[in-house]
Amino acid sequence: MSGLIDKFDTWMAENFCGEFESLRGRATPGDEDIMPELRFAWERKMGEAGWVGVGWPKEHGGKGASLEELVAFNEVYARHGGPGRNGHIGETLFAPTLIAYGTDAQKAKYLPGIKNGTELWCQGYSEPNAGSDLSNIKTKARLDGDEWVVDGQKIWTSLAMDADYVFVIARAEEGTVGRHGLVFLLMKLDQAGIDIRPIKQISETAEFNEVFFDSARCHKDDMIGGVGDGWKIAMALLGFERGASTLGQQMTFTNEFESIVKLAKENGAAHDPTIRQRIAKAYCGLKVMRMTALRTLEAAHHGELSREGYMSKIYWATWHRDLGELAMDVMGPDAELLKDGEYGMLHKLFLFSRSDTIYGGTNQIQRNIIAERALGMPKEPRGKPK
Amino acid sequence: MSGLIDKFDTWMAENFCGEFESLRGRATPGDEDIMPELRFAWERKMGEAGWVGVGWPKEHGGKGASLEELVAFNEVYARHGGPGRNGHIGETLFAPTLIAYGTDAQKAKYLPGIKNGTELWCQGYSEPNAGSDLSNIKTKARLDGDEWVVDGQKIWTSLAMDADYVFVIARAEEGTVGRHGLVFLLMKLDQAGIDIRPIKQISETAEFNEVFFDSARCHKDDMIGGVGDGWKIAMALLGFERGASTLGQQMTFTNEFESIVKLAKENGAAHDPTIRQRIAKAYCGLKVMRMTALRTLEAAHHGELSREGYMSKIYWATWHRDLGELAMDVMGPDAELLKDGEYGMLHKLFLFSRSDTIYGGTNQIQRNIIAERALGMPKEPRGKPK
Amino acid sequence: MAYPFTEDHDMIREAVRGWAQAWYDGGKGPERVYQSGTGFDLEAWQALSGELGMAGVAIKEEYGGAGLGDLGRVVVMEELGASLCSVPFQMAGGICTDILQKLGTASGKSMYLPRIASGQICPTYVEGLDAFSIKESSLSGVVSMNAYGNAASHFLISFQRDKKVSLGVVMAANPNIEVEQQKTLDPTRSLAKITFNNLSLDDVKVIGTTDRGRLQDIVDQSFIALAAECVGGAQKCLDITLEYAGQREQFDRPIASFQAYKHRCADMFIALEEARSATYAAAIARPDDKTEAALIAKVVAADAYFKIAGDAIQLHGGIGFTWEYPLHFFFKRARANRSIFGSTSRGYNKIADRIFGNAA
Amino acid sequence: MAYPFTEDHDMIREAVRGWAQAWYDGGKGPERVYQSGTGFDLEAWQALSGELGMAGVAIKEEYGGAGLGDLGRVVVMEELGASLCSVPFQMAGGICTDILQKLGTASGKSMYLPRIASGQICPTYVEGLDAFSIKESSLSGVVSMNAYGNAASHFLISFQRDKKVSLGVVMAANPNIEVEQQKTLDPTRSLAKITFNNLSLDDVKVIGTTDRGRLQDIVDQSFIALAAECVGGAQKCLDITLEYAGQREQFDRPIASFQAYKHRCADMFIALEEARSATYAAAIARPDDKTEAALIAKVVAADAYFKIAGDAIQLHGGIGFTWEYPLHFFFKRARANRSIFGSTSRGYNKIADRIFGNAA
Repeated sequence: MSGLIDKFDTWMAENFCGEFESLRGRATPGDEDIMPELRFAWERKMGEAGWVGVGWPKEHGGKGASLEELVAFNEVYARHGGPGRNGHIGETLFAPTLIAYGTDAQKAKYLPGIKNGTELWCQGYSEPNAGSDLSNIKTKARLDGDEWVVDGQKIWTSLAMDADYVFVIARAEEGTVGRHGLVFLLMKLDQAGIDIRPIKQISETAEFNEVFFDSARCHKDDMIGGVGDGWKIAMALLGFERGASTLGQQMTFTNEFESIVKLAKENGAAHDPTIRQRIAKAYCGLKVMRMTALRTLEAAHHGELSREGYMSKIYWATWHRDLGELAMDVMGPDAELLKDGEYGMLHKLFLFSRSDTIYGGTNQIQRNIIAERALGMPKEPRGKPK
Repeated sequence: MSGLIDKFDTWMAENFCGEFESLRGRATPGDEDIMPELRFAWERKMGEAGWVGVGWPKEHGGKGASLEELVAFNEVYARHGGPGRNGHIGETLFAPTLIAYGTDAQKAKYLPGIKNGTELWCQGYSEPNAGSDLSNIKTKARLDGDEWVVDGQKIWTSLAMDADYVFVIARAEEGTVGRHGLVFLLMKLDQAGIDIRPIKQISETAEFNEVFFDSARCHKDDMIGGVGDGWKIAMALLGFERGASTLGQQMTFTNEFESIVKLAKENGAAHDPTIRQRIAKAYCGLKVMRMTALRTLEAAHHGELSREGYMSKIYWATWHRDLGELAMDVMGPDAELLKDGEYGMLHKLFLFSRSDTIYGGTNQIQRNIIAERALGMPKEPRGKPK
Repeated sequence: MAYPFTEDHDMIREAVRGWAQAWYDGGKGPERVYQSGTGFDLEAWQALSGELGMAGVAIKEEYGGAGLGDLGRVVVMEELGASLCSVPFQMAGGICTDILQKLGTASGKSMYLPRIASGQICPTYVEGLDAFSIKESSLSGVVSMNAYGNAASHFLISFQRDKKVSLGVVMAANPNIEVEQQKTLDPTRSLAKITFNNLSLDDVKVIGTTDRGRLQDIVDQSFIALAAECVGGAQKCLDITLEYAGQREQFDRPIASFQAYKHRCADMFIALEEARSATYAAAIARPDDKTEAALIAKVVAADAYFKIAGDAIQLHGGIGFTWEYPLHFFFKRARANRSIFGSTSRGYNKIADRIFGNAA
Repeated sequence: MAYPFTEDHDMIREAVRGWAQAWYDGGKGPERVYQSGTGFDLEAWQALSGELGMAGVAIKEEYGGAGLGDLGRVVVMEELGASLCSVPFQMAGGICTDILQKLGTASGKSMYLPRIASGQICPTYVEGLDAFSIKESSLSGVVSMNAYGNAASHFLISFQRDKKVSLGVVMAANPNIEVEQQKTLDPTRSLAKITFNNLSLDDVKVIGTTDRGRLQDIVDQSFIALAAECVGGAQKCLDITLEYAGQREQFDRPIASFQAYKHRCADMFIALEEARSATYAAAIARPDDKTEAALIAKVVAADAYFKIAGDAIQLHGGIGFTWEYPLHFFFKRARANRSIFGSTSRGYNKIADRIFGNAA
């Protein structure tokens, strides 16, 4: 283990304690709307100690950690029971995009807040009538003097209720269709023109939100790239989503898996041969996800987009949904009864994971993408059916 | 049990013996090219005794058996280990179509040969480049005096090597497309213009054939319906395929299932919990198929095409393919070794059942049909993709 | 009138469907039950059992019922399943009715069946063969996850006594019986923990004796009603999905015209009709075959419902997993029906035991 | 050069791929082996081991091999899998090599490894721990389903003696050894029944001793090569399907443009890459993790191959299940790989045992 990882291990042991104890293993998918204030404090603590952005290049304030170190970093975090991070959208999605496409001024303005754990970001992509069709953006942006004025609506915006900023794809050139004429804007959420409404989900929790833009504003310097570059930048960001950000997620998955194994040992489900087979399969999936991420990341490190990267979203989403069903079956006859305590999370896992195969591009859209981009199969005819 | 069924039970006990013993449980899918002469003799024996066409109306030489009686008839046949029938295409597909759409003269000409077990039929539908798209018929028919002259090629024609006649869908009106301009012709196979070539399958057997038509001829009176009626009549025949002909098939399935259960008891696979679950599921499928057939047939009896009828092909085909995989897994480590004797059939079941989900409309086409006809969903756009 | 139903069945289907869908009201019915926190709708039950007279659909006419047997009950349960109506029909009109009709004494039948049929009483069944102990003529024990136990006026209990299985009825409002509603994943069907604390056997009206095997058969056969509920719920999930798919457009086409979407719906349809066939087959099975057919109906229909409800959510995209859209209620019921009265995995094991003659 | 491979691996991949695909020749290679009835192609093996020098790809350089380890072997097996080339690489260059390298004595290694690397000898491994009995210094027993047993020049055997596991090499051409080719479902990989009839232990060159657990680890780790064969075969099935789908038209469109078809291919791709990740992970796993990683690779890759080969047949329609079209050979190999060295079901059980520490 490198010195960096040893240091982080020690730091976690010394700092993830006290008031933060109540966050142990929490804030996982389906549970992300809990204890926001304590989690802000945790983000700041991580940031102050320099543990946000360890994978960023050193010239941008990161530690330039290698891929192996990033993997180990996430494993250490998970082993200590570190909670789901509400800073991860800024740290692992937005920041790498900003580093790749932003101006020096933009980097200077936004990277420090992310690095310090003081400014949280959310992602303004999906729209109510665009569904999985990201090119069908309807939110409009028009230039008014030095400012962009944005009108429209975003939906399924996770953690918007906790965030300070949102990056928004909007249509700047009226009359354009599809991927053309889009802009990628950085907007402060705390302004009169923006209204955030939480969406209550199947799990009774609300980590997703609707975000309404009614003449919301940002300065024209808060656009990454130029008019028409929105699509390219949005896609680059999704590339980062497929990559490094999955490492932390996998650690969450490992913890969930281990919790299920523990329950199976305790309640005797471990003696059920069909349960054992399913647990073995889930375990195989964990290992497959880890290696697929390494293959994708190694290729990305050499500036390539590898074909297997296209499968990561549908693979983890489906695996996680199946894990939720497995969790219920391991609970057995008791699965119907809601519980407090250690295994209370498993119901949330079961329910919330139904959304995994939908948000961020449904499984159906993922299959389209794989067929067309990884396998080079032709697009379908568009337009009205006969 | 009705008197009819009692009589048949007795007759089977007294007649399915002696030389016919070697056919016991044979000539099932994947095994249909065995011992043709002995099977012709068996068809004639069944016919002479009046056991072909028991479900036809009495005025057409049948016994007007009720649905319940037909079910019981097939159960008795299977219980005695009766072999796969090479007369079933004539008896259960063609004859009901002829009765519904044929002229009196046509009925008088063709029904007796079927009923007596002396004339066997096969089905000239699929073509090499039509695939699952039956409306894409390329085989041509032109009227030359009193005769239709047919040129083209059919493929996947089961039992053509054993048959005397083929019913052919051909395009009579040049320039028509799709369902229009088709004729439904009855043709003698033993003529200079027809060449039959067996297709060796994955199972090393050859029950399917290519049938080449090179100025093959039939009299103009041997057309059912008029020019342009071919599609309607072909579809009606497929309706019969979905119905009564499944009863005999299910008995074959039951015998195969029981053979697998027997093997599992003998070789200890019955103690494997995952095998037990799969056998239980297969058993559920058998019961579901029986009830679905009854529902479909009862509706057909009242002149209705019930929605659940659309699922029968894909359901049995998929079930049967899964049964083949189950059979291999029940065999266990030995599955790789080919065997003679009682369980030798299971390898053929495994291999041949891969074709079940393809011939007679692939599973993909079946899902299209269900979506469009049973669920009323819109057709897809046709034509070149962009 | 589709096989195996008769015109009588069609008539009650029409009546129950109209009423139940009005109750459902696009999802407002289940949401109201969720808000109430009771997992049970007393008014709805009074209407169904009283005005519509459906509690006794399977009770013989001599006891004031409609005498429409398993098939009649299937009709009612399909419609209740399609509306998620939170009423204890399956308990009162289902298993309690069957135990009384098939195992009850003449006096037991005439005392309770007419009152069930008229909706005057509403028993649930509490299986205590291994949970109850008897000491000095009083009975103690705890049973968990009793469906609609908080809605019951009476409990029909079974308990072991003198090497026989006794069947008895006791009023729920007894100081020695404690009923505690449990927190459940499915908010529209209540479950309760029922504690019997030195209940005097004098308070129990014995209505019959039987043996374990026979009682288990009746319990297993009551799965037919549960299977029908699954069929009704699954049909509704498919209907909701087809309606949505016809309206919603993506890539300039109704999503219903996408082949992958169509194929997924076709698979839902196949699973649905599979469940329907299994359920109807059990409803018309001869007595000797009924237990096995009911076991099959339960596993096939519960699996189908869970698959279809899950697919329905998936095929709705984002809206499918919101609370506001009613699909999640069906999904939770489907999940509950997989484990109530034993998991589907256990169900397949029981079927396998029958196939192999308990060989393994 | 894609992770985790190096340029050395890319070079051998290119060499083996060209050669193996020429052998495959659109399916004529497997058909020729089928016609021969031997399940084995001696000339091909001579070329691969001799001219191409691939038998020793995983043998250390000091013994005349290429020293490219598990990853090198993965490359070769992928290409052999994609061509169904009937050669005993997996036996000679795989498990026998590993047993010698990891458990062999210095003299055993130097006696046999160079000759394997050069293609002079071709051993298969015969596990006799429970099958062999020893009486008065002679060994008897029968082992069935020995892969390429009819192609072996030597047998590497393991047997129990004096509470230890002995490893030895014996020439196949021994009057006390009978090799009988078995009739198999997969016609392109021979299996043999091997009977040892009072084989004198003097004829057995002992090359090491070990214990059961250690030997089992090596055997399990040899699954990595089998998994790679699955990956190669599955990739070829997908390639064949994509090529066909781009050419074949139905309803006036290439079938590759139908969404349901595309989604099915996407699912094949996912299964393929899943298998690839599991296989590569095992190949680069640390020694302590390798056995578990190999067990995972075997079940994941074998399941994927079987699914993909079956899907490929389905997506070809009628032609897919004809003998003339080569897909059935892949399908049969895929089926065989599911059961060789233990079924996937047993594989999952072994993985579960590790997860639960044999708890159940």
